[in-house]
Amino acid sequence: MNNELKALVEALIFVSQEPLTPERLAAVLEGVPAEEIQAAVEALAAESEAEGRGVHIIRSGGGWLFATKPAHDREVRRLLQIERKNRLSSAGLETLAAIAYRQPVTQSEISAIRGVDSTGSLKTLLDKKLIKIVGRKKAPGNPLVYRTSDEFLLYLGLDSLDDLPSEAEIAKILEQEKAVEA
Amino acid sequence: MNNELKALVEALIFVSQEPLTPERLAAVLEGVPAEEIQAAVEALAAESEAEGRGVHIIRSGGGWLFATKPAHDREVRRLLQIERKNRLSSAGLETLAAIAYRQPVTQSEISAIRGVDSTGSLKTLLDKKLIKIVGRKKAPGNPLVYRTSDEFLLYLGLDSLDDLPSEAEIAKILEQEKAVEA
Amino acid sequence: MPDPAPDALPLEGTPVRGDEAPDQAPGPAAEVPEAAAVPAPVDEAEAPTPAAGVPADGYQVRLDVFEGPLDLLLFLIRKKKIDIHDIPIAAITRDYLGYLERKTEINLDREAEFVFIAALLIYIKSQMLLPRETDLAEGDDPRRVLVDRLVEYERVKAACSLLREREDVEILQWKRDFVPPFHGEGEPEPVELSLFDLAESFFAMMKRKTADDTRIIRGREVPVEVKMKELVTLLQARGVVDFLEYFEAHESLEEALVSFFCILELVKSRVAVAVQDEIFQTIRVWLRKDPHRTAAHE
Repeated sequence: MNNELKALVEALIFVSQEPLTPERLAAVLEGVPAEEIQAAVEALAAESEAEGRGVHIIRSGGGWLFATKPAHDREVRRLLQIERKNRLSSAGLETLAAIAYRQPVTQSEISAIRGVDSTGSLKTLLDKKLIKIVGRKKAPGNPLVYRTSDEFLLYLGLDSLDDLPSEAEIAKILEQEKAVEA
Repeated sequence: MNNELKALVEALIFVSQEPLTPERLAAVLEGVPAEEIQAAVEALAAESEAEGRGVHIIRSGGGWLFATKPAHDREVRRLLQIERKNRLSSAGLETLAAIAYRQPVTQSEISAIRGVDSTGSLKTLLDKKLIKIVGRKKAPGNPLVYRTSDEFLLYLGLDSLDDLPSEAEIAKILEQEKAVEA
Repeated sequence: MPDPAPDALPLEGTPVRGDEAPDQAPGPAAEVPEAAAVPAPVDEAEAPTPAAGVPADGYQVRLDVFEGPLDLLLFLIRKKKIDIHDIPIAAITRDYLGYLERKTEINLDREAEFVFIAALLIYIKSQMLLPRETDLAEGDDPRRVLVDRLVEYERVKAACSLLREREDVEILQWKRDFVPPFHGEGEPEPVELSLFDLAESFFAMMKRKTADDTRIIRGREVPVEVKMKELVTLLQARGVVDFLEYFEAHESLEEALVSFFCILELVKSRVAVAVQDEIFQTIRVWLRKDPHRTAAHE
């Protein structure tokens, strides 16, 4: 393993202000073959999972980034003197899921899926930057169109929208629920 | 060496926004003897100097912090330059908003809307090609007149300026929040 | 950001079982699921009941247990172990309406959504009762529109339970949200541009400005002579004054305007000089009696 490349990649992931994409890495490390970069990142990520390490390199939001491990949440919060992070409300998560799977969507389409008005949840999600307005639909009233943001991927630890729970996973959950009923 | 303590200390140094002092560390890790903490930090720092690591733990400013190694300075700067291109400051955003909704406008009209001088932001926005100069106003001093560019529309996924969210639409989203909070 | 519906249940936090009434969370929805959703034993035949400690205002609490009418319908369908693709509309409509009738208090906003689905159920029921000569083709089933919605909603809810699991892990992992070292020169506090930010920012500015303008009316009266003296003293003390900065430093528009006329008067009477050096700069004003500066700019 190329130690020098590994060290360099670690430094770059550390200073990056957002998940460091393979494309950016390649742009900075011009001339280094993509497979070598890939191998270096993967070695780093694997090593960071070792015992005795409290910060690991994870893949999320389309790139690589540093994060603390879940086990240290309590102490981290004590140091930063902040409360436990709020989960999204059920309404917020439902709205987010509807957008994630049906994007690009309008407010009324989301409300139709949920059966309830979703304007309030949209505002919450916009504030949290989990969704964004991407334009207008060519339809009567030209409603605003929503999409999930890069923050959304990061928030749920997804690398891309392809990482959303698949039809098969969803079907499995529904099966389980029915099995419990029977 | 206590691996769990080492991991914890690493996580804490990582999230701390300023050099983490031994006192803060001890306060968060209440009950852990100072010598043990000290030993853990020193072990971490020593390990981080290994080849293949690009981020090391150093003692600076009265505490411990993560920093990249000097050897990677050039690449780190190159990365940050690439990343900065996609960003807009909040002053830039305000100026852009003022132009978007009030175009064609002059510099002093923009400054009047924002309540602060907007000269610097105008330059940034011109550089980023989000706005353009479209001529001069027939008024005392013949000030330059600004408009948003085609790139601006493209960037926001809008067909035309008529598609900018209206005050009523934004107010509706914002009001909803109040209703939910009430 | 506070949870917008602290009394709503984090249903997706745990797999929802059809025979188990959704249960009232003991804490805010921010709790981790292990802590938040300890299912209370519930009589299978019973509808969801609020847990102890929750004010028993009947309908309010009961309906809040559900995210909406589709959630309630799904609950009823599962409770009866009904095949979602073959819903006995008459029975489900009866159950659904029975549920709505338990209300003791009406929240009009939420009520409308529940009533809308009730109307849809009744409409479907009426369509089913119409005498027909031949059996309906599958695509013509009047229930179709409802079934499609329920199936989609069911999938969204199932996805939610998976996403909630991810959220629970991610929420415990801390990423650095401050700007790391080596930031160099550039713009502080980077913000990504979004259409919502843009629009919100504009209307917030306009509001701020309207508020400022409102204050103007109540502004104190400023005699021109007083302002003129103030201005001359300032020019003498500072040498050069940035016009825009000076203009904006005033509390009221009236006061600012008086200053503006004072400057015009001073320039007109050749006591002061006003110059705009460059296109991107504001007007700078200074007193003419300073020979050095006057010479330099004329």
